[in-house]
Amino acid sequence: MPESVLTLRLQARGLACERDDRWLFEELDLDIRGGEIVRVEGPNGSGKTTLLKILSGQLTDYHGELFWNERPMRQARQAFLENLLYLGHAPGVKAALTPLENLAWYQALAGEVSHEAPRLAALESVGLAGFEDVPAGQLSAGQQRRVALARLELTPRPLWVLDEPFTAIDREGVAALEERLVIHARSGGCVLVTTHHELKASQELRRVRLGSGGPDVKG
Amino acid sequence: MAFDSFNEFIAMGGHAPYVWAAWAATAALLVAIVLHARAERRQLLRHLRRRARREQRLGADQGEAARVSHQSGGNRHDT
Amino acid sequence: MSKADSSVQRDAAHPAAVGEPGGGLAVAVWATLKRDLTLMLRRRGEVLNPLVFFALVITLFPIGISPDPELLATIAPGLLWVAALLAALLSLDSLFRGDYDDGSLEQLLLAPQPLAMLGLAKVAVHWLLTGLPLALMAPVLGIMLALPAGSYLILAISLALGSASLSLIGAIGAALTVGLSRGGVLLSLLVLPLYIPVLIFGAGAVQAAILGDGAAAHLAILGALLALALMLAPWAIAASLRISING
Amino acid sequence: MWAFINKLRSPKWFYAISERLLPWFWVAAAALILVGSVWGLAFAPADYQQGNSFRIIYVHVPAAFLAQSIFVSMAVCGLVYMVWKIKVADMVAAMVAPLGAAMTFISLFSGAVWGVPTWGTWWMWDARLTSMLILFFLYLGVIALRGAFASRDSASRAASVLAMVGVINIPIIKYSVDWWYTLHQPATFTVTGRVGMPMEMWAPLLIMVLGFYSFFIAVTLMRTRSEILRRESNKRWVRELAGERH
Repeated sequence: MPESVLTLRLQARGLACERDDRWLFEELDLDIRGGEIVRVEGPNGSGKTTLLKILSGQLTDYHGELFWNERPMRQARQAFLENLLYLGHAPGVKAALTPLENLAWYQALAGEVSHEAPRLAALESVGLAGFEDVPAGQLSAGQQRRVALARLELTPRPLWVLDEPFTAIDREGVAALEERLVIHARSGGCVLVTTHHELKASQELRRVRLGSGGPDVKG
Repeated sequence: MAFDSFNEFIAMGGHAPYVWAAWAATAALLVAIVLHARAERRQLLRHLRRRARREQRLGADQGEAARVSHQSGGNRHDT
Repeated sequence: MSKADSSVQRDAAHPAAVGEPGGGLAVAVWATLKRDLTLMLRRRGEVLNPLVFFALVITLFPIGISPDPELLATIAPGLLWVAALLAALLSLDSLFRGDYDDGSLEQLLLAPQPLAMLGLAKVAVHWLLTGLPLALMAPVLGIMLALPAGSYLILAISLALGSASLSLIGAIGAALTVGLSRGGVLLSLLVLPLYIPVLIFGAGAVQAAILGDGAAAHLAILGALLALALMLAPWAIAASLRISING
Repeated sequence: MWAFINKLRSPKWFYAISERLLPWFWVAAAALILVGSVWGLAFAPADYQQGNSFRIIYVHVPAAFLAQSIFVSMAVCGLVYMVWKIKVADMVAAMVAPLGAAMTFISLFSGAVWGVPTWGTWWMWDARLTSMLILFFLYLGVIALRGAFASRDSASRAASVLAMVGVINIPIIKYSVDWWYTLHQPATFTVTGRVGMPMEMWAPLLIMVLGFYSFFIAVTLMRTRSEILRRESNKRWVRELAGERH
């Protein structure tokens, strides 16, 4: 294993989240390293999305501690965000902009000056070649989701946090994405994912279960 | 004493409607605030006490069973 | 594929290598400006609506009050300012709503850039496409209200300066209500009381110019209000957006 | 200092300590308001210009003071809640907002009534009344915003931010309205706040102001105690408390 894997580590100690006096989860300990695909499981309303929002740094009103590469999240936030790619429920694709323009904004948002070539390549890799200049509003829901997924290729980030990424994608797309997740993990990256779709078992896959009986971590 | 008689006091030198209207409205609002706070507290305590009684009836084990009974049976027993 | 994979490892080893700090912020702010401008210019109706509203409201007053030029001239500064203020308020609700609905707002929050600055870029676009056109249009409507000569330039300048403050203050309200399904009316309730100082000094500037007192002091105060809003509002906007995204 | 802040974190501690303080504030409020009212209504001399209508000052000014102070206290509570995540601070902020709106209303109403003998009209765009009216709208905004959220945590945060934004704006609004008023001022005198008020006039005013503050603290403590029970109703100590009092 290359040395770089050691530097990717997301830890949670005693993580608990209370929303309006209801505990979504309590005493959750996580230690996520490069090379892993972590699937967060649980019934509806068990706090999967909330956990992903906490682990991606969007929600800050949690109890417990988070560490990024051994440093407390509060101090390491900037470095953490520079290594994170988060895809939420909504794809974050502007209907009035073309896929190319959408990607250009995301690339610039990361602070990178870039040219069109990597964006074209990213769109091609998700099967959207030929749709580069069509306003995203005219694309199907699955194609819009693919525009969002193109960001996985566009901005190389080691930590992926994906909330229901398989929504609206066809079978071939699902297979390709699933394969992509495994490749990302094998090359030292890390994937945190929620999905109703059953992932193929692989040695990289780990499960974290949330539910009424409290969190239950399996290796 | 700024007034010679009680009638003069009530008359307020001809400004009676204004002075008494302002004072009465203020007094009424302050009293209403106190009454509301009291009613709110009483209602809340009554609700909590009723719940406590219900939980005692439901089981000798007050801890976990009580919480479950409240969460699942709140509506059923509230009527 | 292989190209992307090799860069993953590089970035994992040197997390700081992604995006140069400093230069990255300028790139992100510029791209956000450009994106929002493009978006608004693709929906020109939304840009024109506040302007048409402004003209319509100004048309209502002579009809509702009196066509007498003398009477109109005395109330013109206030009317123009109030109508422009309401027109600017009209487009405020959509400032963050589109981004909230399609998920871009989450991405904005997670960009490795200060959210306050990205929010400021969005507010700047709002001002460029609402406040500034209103300021340029106001003198034309001033003619229709028999606004005395010599105050037209001050009217435009005071509106341009003041509407920037209005956009900044209003954006706080828009950020607070973006997570609410029916935030529009609430937004006006929150924001209008906060608009009053700007209205007082804005309309006061035009008034002073008419009286020949010189409007420099008023414009200076409007500038000071804008400076204060520029310093404080972006942080309030950022905090409000973080609250709304959790709602 | 830290120990104190940490104690404040516990609603239970607040509940216990406020129980001991509450009677004192009720007694102080009742006594001060009673003495101030009798003194102000019956014993203070009439004003040489306004006659007895000036006695409205003894409700108008304390309410106006309180209206402004409550907004500031609401913003401070919001800040404490946002920075230290002390829930009691948010409960206090939620409870004082309607009280502040009520005080603003009293001061507006008494000011309008006072306007009839003084100006001959129910409403005058006097600087103070105008500022008060704007303050009233600010209160309504905070209350409406808190009510608009489905999640109480988000509502609390949003209301805190708005209260802080409002409190920064209040002095700006106040000064700009004062300035606007001097510019457009019609030839009348302002009703309150003249210099050189004799002791027999301002002493009862001071007593009334203190009485209103005590009243505010007493009502706030009482309602916050209710709010604590409501929000913590599933905690063990509240259950035990309810169980004891059969």
